[in-house]
Amino acid sequence: MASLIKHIWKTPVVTEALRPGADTEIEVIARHIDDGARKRLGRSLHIRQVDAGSCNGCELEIGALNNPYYDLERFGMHFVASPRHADCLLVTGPVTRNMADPLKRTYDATPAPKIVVAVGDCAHDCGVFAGGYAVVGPVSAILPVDAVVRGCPPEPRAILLGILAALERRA
Amino acid sequence: MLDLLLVTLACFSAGAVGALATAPWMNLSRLVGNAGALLGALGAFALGLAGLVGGNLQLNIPDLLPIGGVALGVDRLSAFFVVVIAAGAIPAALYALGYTREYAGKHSLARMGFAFNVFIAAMILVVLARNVLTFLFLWEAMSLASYFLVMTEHEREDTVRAGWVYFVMTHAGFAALFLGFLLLTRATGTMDFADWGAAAAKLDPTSRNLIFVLLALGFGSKAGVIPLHVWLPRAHPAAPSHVSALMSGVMIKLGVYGIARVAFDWLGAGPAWWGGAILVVGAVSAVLGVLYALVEHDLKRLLAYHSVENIGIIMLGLGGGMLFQTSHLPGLAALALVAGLYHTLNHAVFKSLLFMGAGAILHATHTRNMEEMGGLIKRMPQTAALFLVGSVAIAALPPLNGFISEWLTFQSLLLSFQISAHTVNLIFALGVAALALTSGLAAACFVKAFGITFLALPRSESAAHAREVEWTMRAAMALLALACIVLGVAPPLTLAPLEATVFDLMGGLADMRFDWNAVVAHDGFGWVAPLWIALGLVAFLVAIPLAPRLIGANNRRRYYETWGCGRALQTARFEYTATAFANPFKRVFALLYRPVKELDIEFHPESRYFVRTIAYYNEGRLIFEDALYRPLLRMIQALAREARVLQSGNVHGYLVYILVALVALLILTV
Amino acid sequence: MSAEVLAKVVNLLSFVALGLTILLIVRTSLEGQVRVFALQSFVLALLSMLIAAYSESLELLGVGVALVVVKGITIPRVLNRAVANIGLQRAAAPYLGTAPALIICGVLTIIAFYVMTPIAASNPLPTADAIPLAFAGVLVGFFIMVNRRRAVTQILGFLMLENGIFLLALLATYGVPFIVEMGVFLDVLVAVLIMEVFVYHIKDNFDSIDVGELGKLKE
Amino acid sequence: MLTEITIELLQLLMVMLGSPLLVGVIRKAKARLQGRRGASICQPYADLRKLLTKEMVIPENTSWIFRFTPYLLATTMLLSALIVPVLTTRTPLGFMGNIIALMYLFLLGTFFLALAGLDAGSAFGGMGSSREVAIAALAEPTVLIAIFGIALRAGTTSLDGIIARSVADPLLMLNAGHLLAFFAFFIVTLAETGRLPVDNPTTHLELTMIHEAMILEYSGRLLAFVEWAAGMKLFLFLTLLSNLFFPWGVALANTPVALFTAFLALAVKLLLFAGAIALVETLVAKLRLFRVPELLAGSFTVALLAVVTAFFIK
Repeated sequence: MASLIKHIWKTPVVTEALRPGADTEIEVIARHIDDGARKRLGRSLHIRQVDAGSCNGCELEIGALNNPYYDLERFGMHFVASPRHADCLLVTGPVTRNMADPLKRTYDATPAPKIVVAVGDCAHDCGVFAGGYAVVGPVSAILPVDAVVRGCPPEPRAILLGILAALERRA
Repeated sequence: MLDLLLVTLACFSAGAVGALATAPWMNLSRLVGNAGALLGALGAFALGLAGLVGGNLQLNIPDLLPIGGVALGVDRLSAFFVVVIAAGAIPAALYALGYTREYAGKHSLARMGFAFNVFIAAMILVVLARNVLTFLFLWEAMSLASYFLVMTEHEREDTVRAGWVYFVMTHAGFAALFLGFLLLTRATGTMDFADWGAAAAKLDPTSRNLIFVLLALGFGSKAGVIPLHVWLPRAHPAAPSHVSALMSGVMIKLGVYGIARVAFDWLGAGPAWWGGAILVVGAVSAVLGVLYALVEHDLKRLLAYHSVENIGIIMLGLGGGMLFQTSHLPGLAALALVAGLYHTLNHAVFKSLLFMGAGAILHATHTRNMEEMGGLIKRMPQTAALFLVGSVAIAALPPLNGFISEWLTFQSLLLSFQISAHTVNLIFALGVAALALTSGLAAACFVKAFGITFLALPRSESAAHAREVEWTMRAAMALLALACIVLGVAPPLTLAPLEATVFDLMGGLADMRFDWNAVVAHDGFGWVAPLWIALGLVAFLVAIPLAPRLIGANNRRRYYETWGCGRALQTARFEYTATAFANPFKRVFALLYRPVKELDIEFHPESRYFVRTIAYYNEGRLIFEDALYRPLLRMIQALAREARVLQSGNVHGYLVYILVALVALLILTV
Repeated sequence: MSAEVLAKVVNLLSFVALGLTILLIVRTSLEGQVRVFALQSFVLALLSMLIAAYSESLELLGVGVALVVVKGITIPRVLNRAVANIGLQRAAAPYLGTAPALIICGVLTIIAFYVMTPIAASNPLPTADAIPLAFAGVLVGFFIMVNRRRAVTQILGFLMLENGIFLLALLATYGVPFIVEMGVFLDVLVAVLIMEVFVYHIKDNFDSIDVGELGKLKE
Repeated sequence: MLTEITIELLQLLMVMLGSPLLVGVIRKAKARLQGRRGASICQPYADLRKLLTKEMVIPENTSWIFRFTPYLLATTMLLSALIVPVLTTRTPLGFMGNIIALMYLFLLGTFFLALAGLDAGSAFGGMGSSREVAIAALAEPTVLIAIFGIALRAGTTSLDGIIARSVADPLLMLNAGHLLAFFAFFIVTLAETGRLPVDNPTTHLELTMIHEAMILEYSGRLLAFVEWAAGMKLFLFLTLLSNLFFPWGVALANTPVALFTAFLALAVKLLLFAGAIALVETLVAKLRLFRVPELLAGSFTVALLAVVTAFFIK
């Protein structure tokens, strides 16, 4: 335990800083999201992630949003366990036949106002799985999608951009 | 006063005889029997109140019984217990008007009505009895009447077994009482209770101790304290629900009455171990009672186990009072006794309410098994609300009546630090811990009892088609629910007469102050104002829902299926069962339950990947029932074995001997 | 420093010492246990120095210093070396699990209180209040020694026991004469060294340092 | 009269408005300890405001209990806020109950929350309530025995009285029994308010949830009230810890100056406790559910030791 404390003490805050001027993409995103989010949902966005049949590549990138480097929490966003608590559905993967109905139910279980962000090429146009016998179609075939994040898999910053876009579309 | 008593008895006998006389016309006999009981109970209530305000009565009929004849009398303690009995009996009779309907044709309503009246009358007269013979006679009459009532559904063999256990236990208790009374009579040379207090003080310790043990065993078995409780969870559920309510709510209280009499009136203050024993027994009964209740899924038996628990809480108060009395703190003794008696009344009220609720459910669903209930709050909303009141009350949550009496008990136990004897202090500390654990577990248990029974989706067809019960039953429950609230928010109503009662009994003025809105224990040691708490709760409950409207919050509601991870169908099979709910406790207290877990999985003949059925058993075993003595035997054998291996060449073995010897020496030397 | 304050502080530190003794049961890693022992030794040293300051006794001060040197630094070193050589980490391997062991410790503590309270009451010194705590420390240390399977951890139990006795003497009589104390320290040191060697030998002969194995010697 | 009302209002406002801030501070501290920047300490306010603007999605097969519980939770907490000596030992409505009554008020909230967990008929909710009541029940003895320990020292169970006596005792911190009682109560606080190592407030996995699992079905305004009440419970427990065991600064007389110093003192103490909790939650992992009873048994032993010590050692 003593050693752990020592370690914590040594480790600095590794989160990408929001220095004004420094034109890192993340910083731009962050500022936008601040505005967009503030307008839309009072600077608080709770996200429920739904895997509609993805290869988990996107999940890895989404998971990265939680790490100290990207630190999604600082924008007042975080992932929640129940759609009842969520404002935003983050859907990945081509929608498979088994997941089509649960996806719809998840959407209905989410209280309005809510936004849907389709993450990854599969979510956009079923990617390499297009036409597969188990695939119903892209997310847009099931739910009204507010924003699409391209990429296979998309970078965390891209996902942030997507959420921002969705927010602004609604705002 | 006297005529009041006579009127009461007249009503009961009219009810009893009338029920028999009108036997051919079933509904008439039902009405007569229960109406008689109702009127008699009302009369008894008036009698009790009259006694509490100081009315006095002595009635001797020499030639009605041999030696000594019938001697009845009313003092405050008797009057208080008459009130307790009436408080249980009035709603029970009212409830029975509706409840017994379904027995019409199946069982003899005449016999039932007769026994019911005799039962109540006997209970009332027992607490009025003033000499040995009268007491024992009425005690036996009460036991027999209740036995016949338990045997109402005598065609079911579990009822017969329950009745048998009840019969044996109650007569074992009777034997102990008889012996105790015999010894006491011989020692004091009188059969009148009145003369015992003075005479018993002069007895030699051994015979006093012996008498105390015998009487405590006798009354304890009636009260159902562990380990004398085995009959209780069997007999109470077997009886018709209004009788269960009476037995659980009222009859076992006569054990409390007896012990109070023995400890504070007949034998007077005894050695410290009397009180200590009662307190420890109370602690054990409270904790084990509620623990057994937790894993019980038969609603009525669950309630029966809670009676064991509450008797335990009452015994904590009594035992505490006795210990305080032995250490010459009359004020605190009185306080503890007041707490115990207050809880006696409260338990009579909310336990009757809960048993009647269980009866209503049984009436509506024809099952006592909680695993087949659920969703009843939508089908019988009023019963649900009333049962909820009872649950909150028995869980000792503010502002209802269970809370205030348990709070008083806590105060009296905590004040034990005024005694300067370490052993006594430690006993009290354990009592505090036991009471705390009990209240927590009781809350947990009634979350289960109410939640599994009334909430979510019905788990069976019978539950799905349940209907609200008829108005007499609901009226009876409403009466008791009201009592729960009044006794809870207006403690002075009870405390004032109780203070006087306890003062009459043991000459100590309870170490507390109270006025219309607050109770203060031992000049500011602790205080509570239940009325204000209740008002505060109501005020905030009104104000808070309005607040969001004021700040213009979104008020739109949408009803949608329960979140099941997008699962397609949502049935009762997905609900948490009572077994599952109790499982954490089963695991934490595995030492007590010794659960035996079995899992049979029947696979598909073609492939083991397809499961046909999964059967899961997780039965707890009741140590007291089936192995009270076996551990003893095992211990003896083990000891024999230990003695053989004493000479292991094991370093630690020897170190252990040294340590043990050291500790033993130290204890002996001090 | 007023007697009253001293009494309070002594009570507290003795309590810490007792707590550390009980902590030995909870810690699983050997390093952790050795550290606990060292910490307790330091607490005792602090205690003896406080009492030295209060009673202006120079030799008690010396005792405190010696305590730091011997039990605070040297013995933990030796033990750690032993641990490293034997190369076993989770070493407690007690007969009773943590929960029952803790319960027994509670019982022992209460017994110690019962036994020692009258004695403490008869002692005029301001430090006497804490005597029951010290005695509880002795009993618990003894219990730890009983409860351990492995020799190394038994040594720890023994050391705890020794610390308890030292504390007892300190509180009851402001410590035994300097020279005696020194002797005791040396004895302990030697004992530890011997046990270390002894442990090696057990290990060599039995490929384990489970003292339970000694039972075989019977046959 | 006027001062009484203002004082109660002050206390009420402190608990109402302070609790989200406290939660925010703890989150911030945790984030920093984990090398993250973390949300601003005002984030909880934003969350609550947003929840109020959202619609309520209510499970079909729930009863009035489900809709009633959030309001009752808030009610019990606010009522407690009137009793607990947050700023002053002269709480005008302090006569409503002593510390035992207070604990039973909290238990009332737990009782109904557990019922609400069962109401929706989802397996998660049932699991949550079963675990919640189990832990609450097992924590109860520790609470009362710790209270016994305090009462032994202070000679009273009235919150105001305890603080008044403690302030009078300069050598309080050197009293071993006092510290033991504090440790026991601290562990119980972690258990009752659903913090690590008993319950993980930030978990996403239903099977590891306790408190979260019960409120999975809540949304919109109802969720806002549940979260707010949870925050207030934490605030009240930490206030009890800081004022009962470290009574310095609590106003003994209701003068503006005294109240202001009390406010500052409380702020500092709560800040320290927030830091401590954040540190604990960073250092220790969640206990397996069936190891929690061991923890509580340990805290119970500590509390009992506190009582025994009080009996034997001055």
